[in-house]
Amino acid sequence: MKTKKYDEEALLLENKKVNGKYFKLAFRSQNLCKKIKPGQFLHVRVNQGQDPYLRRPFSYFRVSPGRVEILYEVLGRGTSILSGKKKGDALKVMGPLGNAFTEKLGKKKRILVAGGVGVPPLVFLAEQYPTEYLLIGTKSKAELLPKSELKKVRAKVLCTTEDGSYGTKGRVTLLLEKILKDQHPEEFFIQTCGPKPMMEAVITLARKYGVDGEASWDESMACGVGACLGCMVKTKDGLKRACADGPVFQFKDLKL
Amino acid sequence: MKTKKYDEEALLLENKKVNGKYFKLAFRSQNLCKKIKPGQFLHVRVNQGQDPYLRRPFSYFRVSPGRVEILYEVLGRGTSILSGKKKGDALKVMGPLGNAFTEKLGKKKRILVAGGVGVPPLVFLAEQYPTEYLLIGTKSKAELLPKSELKKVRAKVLCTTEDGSYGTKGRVTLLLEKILKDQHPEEFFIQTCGPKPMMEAVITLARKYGVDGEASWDESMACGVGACLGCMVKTKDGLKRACADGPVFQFKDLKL
Amino acid sequence: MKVDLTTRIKSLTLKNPITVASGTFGTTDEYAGYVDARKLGAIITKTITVKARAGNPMPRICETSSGMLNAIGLQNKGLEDFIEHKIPYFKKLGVPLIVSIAGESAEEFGKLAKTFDGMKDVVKALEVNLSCPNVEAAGVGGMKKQERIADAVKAVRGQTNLLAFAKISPELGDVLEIAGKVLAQGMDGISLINTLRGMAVDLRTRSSRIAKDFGGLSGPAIKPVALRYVYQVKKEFQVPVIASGGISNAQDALEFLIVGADLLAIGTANFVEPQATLQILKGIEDFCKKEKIRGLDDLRGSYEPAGEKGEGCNR
Amino acid sequence: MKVDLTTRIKSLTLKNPITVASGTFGTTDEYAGYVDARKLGAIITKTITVKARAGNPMPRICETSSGMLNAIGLQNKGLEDFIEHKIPYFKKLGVPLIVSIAGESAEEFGKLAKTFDGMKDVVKALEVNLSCPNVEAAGVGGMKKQERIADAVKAVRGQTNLLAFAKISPELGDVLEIAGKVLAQGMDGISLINTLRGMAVDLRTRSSRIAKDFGGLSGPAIKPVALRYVYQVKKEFQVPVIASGGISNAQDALEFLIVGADLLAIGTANFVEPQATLQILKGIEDFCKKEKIRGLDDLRGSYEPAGEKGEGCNR
Ligand SMILES: Cc1cc2nc3c(=O)[nH]c(=O)nc-3n(C[C@H](O)[C@H](O)[C@H](O)COP(=O)(O)OP(=O)(O)OC[C@H]3O[C@@H](n4cnc5c(N)ncnc54)[C@H](O)[C@@H]3O)c2cc1C
Ligand SMILES: Cc1cc2nc3c(=O)[nH]c(=O)nc-3n(C[C@H](O)[C@H](O)[C@H](O)COP(=O)(O)OP(=O)(O)OC[C@H]3O[C@@H](n4cnc5c(N)ncnc54)[C@H](O)[C@@H]3O)c2cc1C
Ligand SMILES: Cc1cc2nc3c(=O)[nH]c(=O)nc-3n(C[C@H](O)[C@H](O)[C@H](O)COP(=O)(O)O)c2cc1C
Ligand SMILES: Cc1cc2nc3c(=O)[nH]c(=O)nc-3n(C[C@H](O)[C@H](O)[C@H](O)COP(=O)(O)O)c2cc1C
Ligand code: FES
Ligand code: FES
Repeated sequence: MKTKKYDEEALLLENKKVNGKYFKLAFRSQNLCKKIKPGQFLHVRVNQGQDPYLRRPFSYFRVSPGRVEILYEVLGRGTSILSGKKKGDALKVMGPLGNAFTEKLGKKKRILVAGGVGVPPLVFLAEQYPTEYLLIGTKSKAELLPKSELKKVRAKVLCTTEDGSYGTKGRVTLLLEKILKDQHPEEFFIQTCGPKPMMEAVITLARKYGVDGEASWDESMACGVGACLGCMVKTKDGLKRACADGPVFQFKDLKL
Repeated sequence: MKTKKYDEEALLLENKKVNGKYFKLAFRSQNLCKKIKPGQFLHVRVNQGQDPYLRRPFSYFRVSPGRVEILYEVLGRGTSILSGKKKGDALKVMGPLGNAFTEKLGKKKRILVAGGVGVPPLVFLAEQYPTEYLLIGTKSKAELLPKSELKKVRAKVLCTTEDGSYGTKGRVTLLLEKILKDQHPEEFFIQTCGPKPMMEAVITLARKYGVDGEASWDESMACGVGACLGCMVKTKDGLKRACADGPVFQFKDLKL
Repeated sequence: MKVDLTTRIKSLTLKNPITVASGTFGTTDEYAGYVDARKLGAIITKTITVKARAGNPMPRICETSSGMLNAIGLQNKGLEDFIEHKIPYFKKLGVPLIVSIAGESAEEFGKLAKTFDGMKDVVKALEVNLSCPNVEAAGVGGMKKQERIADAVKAVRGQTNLLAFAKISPELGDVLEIAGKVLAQGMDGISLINTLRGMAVDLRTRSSRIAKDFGGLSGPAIKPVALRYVYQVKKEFQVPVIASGGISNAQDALEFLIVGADLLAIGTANFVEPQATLQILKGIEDFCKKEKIRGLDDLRGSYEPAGEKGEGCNR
Repeated sequence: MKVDLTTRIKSLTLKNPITVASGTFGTTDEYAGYVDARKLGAIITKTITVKARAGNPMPRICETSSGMLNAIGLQNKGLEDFIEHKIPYFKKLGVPLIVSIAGESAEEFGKLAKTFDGMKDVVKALEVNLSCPNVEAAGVGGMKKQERIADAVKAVRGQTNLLAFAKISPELGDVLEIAGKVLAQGMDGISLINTLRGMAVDLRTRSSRIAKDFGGLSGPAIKPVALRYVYQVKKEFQVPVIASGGISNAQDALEFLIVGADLLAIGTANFVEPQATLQILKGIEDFCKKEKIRGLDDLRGSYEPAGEKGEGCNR
């Protein structure tokens, strides 16, 4: 028996810029906040009418009874239209969709490696479950989450920016490799979400150091429910649907 | 030398419901308010993006320095989207477009016959120029303009509603025929705008009583400037473009 | 007032005209969380091929104005898996099933037809997908295409008396000509219009936004074209027609009914509104009530032709 | 950095690739209040016929998803009026003029060509509109159509050495086949894709929303289809191509350039944004600056084909 699904006209509670690139959107829903696990996502109709035509997928960022938050970067047409929505507007949202990150890691220590639009689900995870490290890589200071959005995170938060405008200069994988090199890799479990090149680099490192982990493999989506076969991911047991079989896949299952 | 044309991103100043069916929309513009004659219209992009795709034509309802008003009925997709726009939104508006109603009628007395979406330009005309009668026909009380919107009109305002919920029950042409019958038709000049069946009835009466007049012949429009040939009107000198050669045509020129 | 939505297609009687377009409703229960599929008049499956197909590389889809391009590549697990894992689900569900089939050869078309002929308790009709590798393989030119279409259709007809619809798209050639031929070869009806071939370019990479140069354009963008072909085919041949092409709301659905469509296959709209099918069904019912239309057959095909006014050219 | 937008089409050199699609920019100065037409690379006229045409009855247009249907019916005042009243305007304007012509017979095509051959000071090229009464008259079937196309094209070529583009639409038949033929018969280039035939129904009247059953679908809705045909024709024949079909912004325009379009004809977009042409021109320039592209020829045709990945079928 599948978990119950909803498609609601949700009331927008807030939609505000949190930094140079990101908006935080909150809407009211009695249903879409129930039994949510970090890594699951929502499929949002960013506009009424037919422009844009398809929905856009966004990870759960935070939930509280009756309230759901997403955090999104304005990347193109859909997200820029979404950023124009105001408190009181109605938004069609379906979910909860997809699988989730592993929550209990037993003895293993959690390292989260986040980049770009992959930050929200991992922050959500770090707020809910004991986490050793949250590594965040962004292009520049502009994409960095404000401290206020990270204060609930109980973990060592380390940042890299490609231009060095904040934290360590360079790729987030620098930090990851340092940690894996200096400590006992086998004690860690990596969970990552972000641009594909970043995740690929993370997985390469994980394999190099013999660390297990999982990645939220985001693909552009049409249906979001496993019906269109538009979001396939190559795994060792063949093609899987990012929206329905994923978005979270084990490193060892992913065929890169 | 044509009058200067503008296509502006205008700031919406207000957009409020004035009765069961109509909204009054005001926007700011330093240019679109200049040298405007009643009967001219604006071509409005009711939404950013491509839904709906084409602009929608609306008559000038009122102008004051820096401010333009239109009055519109929510009839379909475009106008319902327009009715959702809020103060502060930007709206692409082009104009002024089309010809205008004859303003100076010499010795003749002005009778205005308005119906449905034809009311705004005639109220505009009645506010600017001496008018004997303003006859307004609507389906019911719900479509009737509130008194507040008519108080600047210096004319005898008579209303009919098809369901009798206000004023005389029946068609507006009842009132017109009564006036023409009881008085000296040759002293009058009729100016009309509204649903085609109404204007056809008006013209038939005018011919019966030998009265001159003109009608604002609205057709669905694409370009609004005379380029697409989508809005043609049959006249005795062949097809004319409602948007560029009209919308106002002399009764005697119209071929019905 | 009760509206009778019953839709009769030759031997087949459906409780309403709403179905789902092949490949847009998953393989079994993907939409179960949103739609009670038992309320549908029928279900059309994703196209089934004899052997499993991995389909095309990623990316396979991209959005366009009022529509999308897709190059899925008929990914499916093949005939055996379908019979073993999907048929039982649909048998249990109890909704009339229309199986979409495609072969890489006439023989395969025949084999698929023969197989489903033996499952008449579940399978009520076949949709013969002629926009498929066999017919559309690169370099298959006009004449050859026509031949392969004929062979496929004959192969199917030779193996089953199941109600069979040929699914054709304008990309195959002259729609009326092809429809005429496949009907002459024993097809019971036509399914229109599949997708139009389109393209979208990524300015950054200067290559296609999907992994193939072309994809199938679907969604509201193609609706006027679909409506026109459905009308033309219906007018020319008066045979059962399954309509698909941008049907996204009750207004669209009613337009297709008015020009004569028998079944309305909702496709891409499912991706945008998971409950599109049932919303459209309700919209049709509401319209009929408002207009005092007791049965769909009073509406279907009630189109008033424009007649030969004007000077011919439509541009 | 200065971007060189110069566009060369055989003997013809234009200052940029932006032009207007026939029938969408008026007959002379309709857009003068919004656009300085002298900034355009060229102007394509509304289609001119020998005799004046009243066109189709009203209504002639209706809106559809991301587009519109039109059935104008080639309304125009005829050849004489054009020469007397329009040519002088364009002569004064000084923008390279491409005259769109359509005949009701091969003879008329010839006459039109001959006439404009004598006006090379103003008229720089012809666009031979093959989607016209002569070719599309009701009941003109496949073969016959091909014949008439051939006759029209030959008649034009026989009367002038002006640069001549055949304007063809998928509605005429197999685009690549037709393009091949008209090029063999001496056309210098191809203009694509005109409109797709579509339909829209008014639920109230149960008849077409325009006065004809069908209209030509234009606008962003058809852009993916147009882009694909422009790419295919360019790839197959490497001849000059005038592209039209939903070009509404710089992104669209750049996509068409990347697949090889020589001229970009802005059509329906003018109705929505009267300054669309110049906005697009600026957008192209800005893109080239950002991407350090010195001349358009470095961008034009730079498309990276997807190659034969995957399993063929595009559905
Ligand atoms: C399961 C899942 C969860 C997601 N969670 C979030 C989130 O929490 N916050 C957030 O900001 N974004 C998230 N995304 C990405 C988000 O869906 C896209 O950024 C969005 O759809 C872009 O839409 P657009 O119209 O603005 O951009 P488009 O015009 O569609 O594309 C603009 C740019 O965004 C890129 N893009 C499009 N789709 C994706 C995608 N699926 N993943 C990455 N890049 C994409 C395009 O390649 C293009 O470069 C998620 C995506 C998936 C699949
Ligand atoms: C010169 C001119 C001036 C106008 N001035 C006004 C005005 O001041 N206030 C106002 O409310 N409306 C006015 N209209 C009508 C207005 O343009 C239409 O009501 C509007 O375009 C409908 O758009 P829609 O998308 O809401 O409806 P659509 O979905 O486009 O159509 C809904 C209904 O409205 C009808 N309709 C569409 N276009 C017109 C039209 N041009 N005239 C009458 N009915 C139409 C359709 O036939 C349909 O029945 C004017 C029209 C013209 C041509
Ligand atoms: C993602 C996707 C997958 C499709 N797969 C198939 C298929 O397997 N077989 C088929 O005959 N048609 C397939 N189609 C075409 C649809 O069945 C339908 O005919 C077409 O999309 C037009 O309808 P629409 O505009 O409502 O989507 C597919 C369409 C889409 C968008
Ligand atoms: C109102 C209208 C009138 C048109 N008239 C003509 C015409 O006279 N001759 C012609 O060859 N094409 C004509 N066309 C087609 C356009 O030139 C263009 O090829 C087509 O609209 C596709 O481009 P678009 O989507 O940018 O509009 C017309 C199109 C429209 C919308
Ligand atoms: S988005 Fe449709 S299957 Fe994943
Ligand atoms: S609306 Fe285009 S000519 Fe009038």
